[in-house]
Amino acid sequence: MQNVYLLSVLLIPLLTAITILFLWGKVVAQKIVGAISSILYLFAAIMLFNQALTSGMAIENVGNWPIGFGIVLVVDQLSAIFLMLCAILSVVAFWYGSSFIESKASLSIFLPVYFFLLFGLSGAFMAGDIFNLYVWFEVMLVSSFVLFTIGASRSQLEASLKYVTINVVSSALFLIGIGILYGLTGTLNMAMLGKLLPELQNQTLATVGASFFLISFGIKAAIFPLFFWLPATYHTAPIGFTALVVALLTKVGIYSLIRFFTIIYPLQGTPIQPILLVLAAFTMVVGVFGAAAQTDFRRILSFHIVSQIGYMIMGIAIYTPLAIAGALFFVVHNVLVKTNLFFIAGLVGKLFGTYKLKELGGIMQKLPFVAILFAISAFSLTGIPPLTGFWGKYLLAKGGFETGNTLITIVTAVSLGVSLLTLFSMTKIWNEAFWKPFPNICGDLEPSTNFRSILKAYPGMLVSIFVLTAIILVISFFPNSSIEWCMSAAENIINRDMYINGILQHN
Amino acid sequence: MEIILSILTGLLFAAGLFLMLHKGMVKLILGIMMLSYATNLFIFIVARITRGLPAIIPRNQDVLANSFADPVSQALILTAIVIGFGIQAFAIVLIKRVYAATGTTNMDELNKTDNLE
Amino acid sequence: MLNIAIIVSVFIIGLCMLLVMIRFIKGPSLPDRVTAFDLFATLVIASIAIFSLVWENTNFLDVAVVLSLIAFLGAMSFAYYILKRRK
Amino acid sequence: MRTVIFETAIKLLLPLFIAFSLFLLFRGHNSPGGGFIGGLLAAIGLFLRAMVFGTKNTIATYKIRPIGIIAIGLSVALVSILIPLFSGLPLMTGLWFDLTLPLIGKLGTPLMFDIGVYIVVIGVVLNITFILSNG
Amino acid sequence: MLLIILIGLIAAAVAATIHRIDNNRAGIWLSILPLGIFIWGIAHLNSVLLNNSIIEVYPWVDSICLSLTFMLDGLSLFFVLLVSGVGFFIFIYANSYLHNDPNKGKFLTYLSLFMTAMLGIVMSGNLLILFIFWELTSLSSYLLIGFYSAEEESRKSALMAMLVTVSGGLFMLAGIILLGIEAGTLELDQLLANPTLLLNNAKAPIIAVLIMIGALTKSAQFPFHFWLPNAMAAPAPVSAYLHSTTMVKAGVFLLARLSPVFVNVPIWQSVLVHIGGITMVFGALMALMNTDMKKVLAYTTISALGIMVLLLGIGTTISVQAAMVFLLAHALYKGTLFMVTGNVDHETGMRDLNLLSGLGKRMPYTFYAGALAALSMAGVIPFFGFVAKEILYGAAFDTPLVSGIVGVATFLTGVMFTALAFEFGYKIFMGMQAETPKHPHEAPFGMILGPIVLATFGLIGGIFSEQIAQPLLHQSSSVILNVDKVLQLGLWHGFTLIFALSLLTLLFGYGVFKVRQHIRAFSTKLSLSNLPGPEALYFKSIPALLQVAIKQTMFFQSGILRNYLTTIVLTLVSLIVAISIIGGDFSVIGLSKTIQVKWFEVVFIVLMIVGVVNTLTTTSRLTAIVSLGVVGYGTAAIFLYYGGPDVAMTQFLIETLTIVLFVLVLNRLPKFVDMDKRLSKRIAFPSVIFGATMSTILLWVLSQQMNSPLKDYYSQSSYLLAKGKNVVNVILVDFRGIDTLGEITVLGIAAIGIYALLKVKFSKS
Repeated sequence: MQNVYLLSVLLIPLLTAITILFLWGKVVAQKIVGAISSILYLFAAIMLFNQALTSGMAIENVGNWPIGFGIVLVVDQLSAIFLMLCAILSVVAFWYGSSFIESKASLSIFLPVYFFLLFGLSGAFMAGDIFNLYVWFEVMLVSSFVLFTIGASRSQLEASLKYVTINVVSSALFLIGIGILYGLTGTLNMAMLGKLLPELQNQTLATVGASFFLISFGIKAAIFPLFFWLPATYHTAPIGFTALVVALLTKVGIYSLIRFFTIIYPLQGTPIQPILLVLAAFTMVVGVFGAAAQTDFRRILSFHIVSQIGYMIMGIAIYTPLAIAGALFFVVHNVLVKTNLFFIAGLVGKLFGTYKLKELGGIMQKLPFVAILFAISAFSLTGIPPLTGFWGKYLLAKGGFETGNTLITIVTAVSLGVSLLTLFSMTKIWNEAFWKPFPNICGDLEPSTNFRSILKAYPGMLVSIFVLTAIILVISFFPNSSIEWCMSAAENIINRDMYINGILQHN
Repeated sequence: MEIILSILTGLLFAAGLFLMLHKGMVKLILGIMMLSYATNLFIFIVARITRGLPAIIPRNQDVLANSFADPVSQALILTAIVIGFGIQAFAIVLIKRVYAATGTTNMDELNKTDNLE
Repeated sequence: MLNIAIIVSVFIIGLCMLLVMIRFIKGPSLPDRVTAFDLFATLVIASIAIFSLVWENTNFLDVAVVLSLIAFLGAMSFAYYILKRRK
Repeated sequence: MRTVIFETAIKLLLPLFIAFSLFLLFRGHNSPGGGFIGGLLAAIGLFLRAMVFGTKNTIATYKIRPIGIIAIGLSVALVSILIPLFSGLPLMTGLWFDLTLPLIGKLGTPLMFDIGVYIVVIGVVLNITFILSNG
Repeated sequence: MLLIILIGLIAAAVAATIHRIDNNRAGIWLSILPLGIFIWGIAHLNSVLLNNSIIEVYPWVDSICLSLTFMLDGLSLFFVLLVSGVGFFIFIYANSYLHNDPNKGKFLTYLSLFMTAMLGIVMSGNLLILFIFWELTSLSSYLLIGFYSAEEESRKSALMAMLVTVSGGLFMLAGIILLGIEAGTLELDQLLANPTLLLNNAKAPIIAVLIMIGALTKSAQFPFHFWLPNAMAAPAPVSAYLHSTTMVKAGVFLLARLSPVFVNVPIWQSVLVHIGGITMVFGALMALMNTDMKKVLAYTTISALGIMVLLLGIGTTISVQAAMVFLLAHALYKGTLFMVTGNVDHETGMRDLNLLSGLGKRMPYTFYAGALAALSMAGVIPFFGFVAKEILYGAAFDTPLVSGIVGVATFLTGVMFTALAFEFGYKIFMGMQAETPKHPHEAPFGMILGPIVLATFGLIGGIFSEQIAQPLLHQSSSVILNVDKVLQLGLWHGFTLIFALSLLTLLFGYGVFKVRQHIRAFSTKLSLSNLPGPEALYFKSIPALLQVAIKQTMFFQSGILRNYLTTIVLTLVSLIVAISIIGGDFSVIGLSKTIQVKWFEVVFIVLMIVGVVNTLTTTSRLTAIVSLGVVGYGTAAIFLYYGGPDVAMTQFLIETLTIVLFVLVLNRLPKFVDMDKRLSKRIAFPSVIFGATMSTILLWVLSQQMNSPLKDYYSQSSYLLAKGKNVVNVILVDFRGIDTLGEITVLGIAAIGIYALLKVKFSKS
């Protein structure tokens, strides 16, 4: 039972989901079970994180077959960071969601599917086998399909149909990629693939195989020009349902890209590297322009995700330890900050009944604490120092400039320029929703709310926003250990032998 | 035979995409299904094929003899088929709901969530 | 003797398939195509049976059994549909 | 679709479907079949009955609650993979009893896992088809 | 020094609370903070004057070798005293200025935040730390300019200021990062101690330019100047504090701070001299054209900042010293004038130079302060402004490079300054009292304290310049350059050419003052202010940017699934083609063991193709589904023939089930949307390309060698170890059982989802 934490992280969500299914119809009991197990999950994840940091890797050889013939679940430092993030998010998203959702019917769907989603996420972050990763992806995706359609409003349904279709295509490409890799090497284990693929005679064919993964993961991660599903979908469903999806789905894509293009198919020096760099630049620019064009609180935020993804892709594509560490830190930063912004957007929408900037206003006057919370996250997103975004930006820029490569330098410069546009579009929200006086367009009066009444009506929502803001502030002002973890994870992942030998020589 | 099967697979891919690019929602689902056949066939063929030799150990033996179909790809396909079924079923029900909510089965009319205001 | 029987039956099944194909392409109405489809399923069952003989592998017979158990379901659901539509 | 032919046929066919599905489930480890195929077959049998006798009737007769069946199936599968942990082995290690039963074959955790799959598949297919044919 | 920053941050945090507790005196309570800092600065004066810089290091982000370093040397201390000294009066001033404003608490928060950030800039000992505070000043300035957020103009100006300064900041960040990489350190003491670090470095000019852009945007230098006049939308204390005395001087500070590092980079000097010179003249001219008091002051500030940049660029001993002296003089009189303007605006409700006059009787104290400050601005003996002007002229005419032009330009600027000084000190206060929206009377005590003290200091500082200002200014300029001459300040240096110039300046200034209306009319005729400039560019580029954004978004985010899918597929295909061409290895080992074609199978495949074609072409949905069923059965048959009974069985079952589901759903859907021939043609292309690519790749992979360790292992151990003879099933439930667990979970979730879609009636919320 040496991997008790790893197994807990994997199985607690499943167990919870099943328990909640058994308690079908008893919403209060379901909520209690969910609350307890999300805390347990967080605890297990913290312990697992600690274990991964101290002893390097936690490996569970499922089925006790020789390595490579069964399926291994691996938690290295990279996985540990993502799992930790996932755990923190899962707790706050659970509080937020169960406080946000008022209808009993919706809750009874939300709760089990939420934990199934968590199950898929945990699995995806610890899969040591490429097909296993596919399966976890599907668990995650189907859960997200369900979460996006709860409530079944017109726009939700419209968007989900596109979302489902594009994800089906992405999964198909993923499968084809797996097929090609299997057809070339005869194995599915990531470590073994990592060993065999670079030794393959026909490297062009290996690269072609890798390009399927690039596209498939690229769709998940919403990189240019594959991002369409994201801005079409994220703003449709109430954020209470989809917080976890919105926060982590694209990051699973990023995680897979990092995993695939370091361990299995090292990116350095391949033709994919420059392509990815260019795509990263386009992703940043197109995403931020998209955000600038929008006039809806949540849509601006959705488009921003695309833009921020570009930074992470850039980090991966630069492929130095510092840049990958920057990408990792950026993931951490972005997940926390973006989720918090969506949470605040959800709160604003709940209070004002609209997300359109035109119809919003005066929040600074009415609810200054919301404004402060928003400002912290928004300025962090735009990279105003010393908030988290700045550290990510700094690491990436330093990593980029250090290489001295012309293309990388240009892309890095673009990334700095994009942060100005990010600022521009965030101030758009700030100007319109917070500074501008309440417009009274619809004729109804300004909602009369204050801190206390909100706390009474939606305690979970407020608490989760406060907790996330606190975490953001802590990371902002004491970034040392987080940066250190990201650096160490990046070093480990770039030195592929460590991972590969660690698994292949596991007893 | 491999060449014929490869071309068939390519045809299925093309047909699947062709259907998905159409306007109708039903065709979209048909395309998704076609695409999943194509993907499954692709994996099946890419793991090299042998005729009529299932990966089942004969009654009187303990291990499989020299030539047999690749069981790994079959297991993968099985999993993929089942997962695909779940998603297809969901998608089929989804178009029903979309039609109930929007009154159209034309995909091109579903662009409200993307449009700028 | 068996060999000849097999060759003959394979030939007949192949011929049937071509005929089914023609009916399937021509249609013209839906029930025609449904019937053709049903027949196609039956032919698949038959061909599976033949091939399990050819390869002397009983495992294939199971498939034939399963298929025969469910093959009519498709036709039945179409019938269900046509019935409902008439209402 | 309540016709005499169907009613009589389904009364005969349903036990056949269930029996054959169980047969496929238990011998799946050695011949084509297994939990998934068995489950599908059993579910199709029940669905046929529902088509003929109506969904409500079938639910009432067999006291089926599809989501509950899914939960049961998942928990059976989960328990089967957790068992080896108690003997200090990794998750999902196959543990076998020594005795071999007629028709069923060897008993072990993989079989139990397959039974879990079987139950889940029945639950899922029934859930989908019942809901759809109902409304 | 960390303590000061922390206290400042805490003060910012509690400012709103203080305001809630004692809303009349919140600003006065908070003014204790700058006062304390000022005293702290004075306490350190002695040790700093003895050339001891104080350095504090606190570990912070060790992983990127960044520590919180603070440094207090002559330059820092000079700025600390300036920031805290002026800050003290500003807090008191703001307290009265925003007397009844319910948002005063917020204002004080921002102001404290700004002051802390400004102190951070001048005290940081690490460039990255400096940058952090730098951006904080931009941020707090944004909040302060937009303080009257209900007005659109405020919001727009705030955004403009923020965008300009932050974009400059980004260049600077790039420069700092590059500097860190090239020099190996960002610690200021190390950088300053080794001025040769960047000698002969090819990247040094780039770094210098990047950092300069940051400094020049902050200091509102041409062509980045336009945000400053617009920033006058802010309340008067903000203009007095941020936009004349402190924040805009952060750029000058940075240039001064880094002068030793870049002094050997040729581009540094020339850019600074040119930009500074242009800004100087341009700002003064623009000031003369305007009549809004705040705008005029803003332009003179721009001009003054240009002078400082110019002086730093010239880089001789005397010019650097002049820069520091002028900086102090400017801070004293300009802060005062801004507050005076604030008073006038506050009490009369207007601030047009043309319309205001005769306020002196009604507002005697304000008049006193304004007059004193104006005298200093005009450079009348014995004010500190005179001292500054003397040394400024000295430096300008002593310039080795382009000496004539610089001298003349400086002189002209001085003339215009003098003319404007007459307007501020004389015109608005003397003569007939003009009609004003509000009935003017003297401002409250809090609002006259600051101007009076600062203006008086301008007089005292002039008389006793040698005793008061000289030591610190000398020390601060000697940090910038190794000064070979001790700074000598004094009123009387004899009747020199410079003194004559000063007198001439006064004379000409009065002349310009007299003819100012003609000049303004002339410029209006020429419509000089409507000339296309950087400001117009900004105002054009923002909508243009939005237009591009909207066009681009409409292009990419069309909402049509077809476009999305086509893009994805074409991206994939072109990626593959590109990779193959770059990779260039098309080696094919050969389809060695191809299976022979059997006619029977061909019949099946032909049937499948018929099914495919029928699916594509039919207009009936049911026919399409039946045809698809044929294809599905055919696929299953292929699985079966090539040894996959389990897969085949599953495919048969699933296929049938899917058809049933489809049929169940279908009776609720309308017929196919009509086939569109043109559409079909258009979508055929990507489909065919996609299919062809897939076929090619499949064949390509098949042409390679493959040996599967998995297959071998499973066949060996399936029965012996896993006790099952059906290898596929053993893989599913044992070898790779976790996959199956995930798979049944997917099914379960899908079932719940379908249940949710069809059964659950959601309440509208």
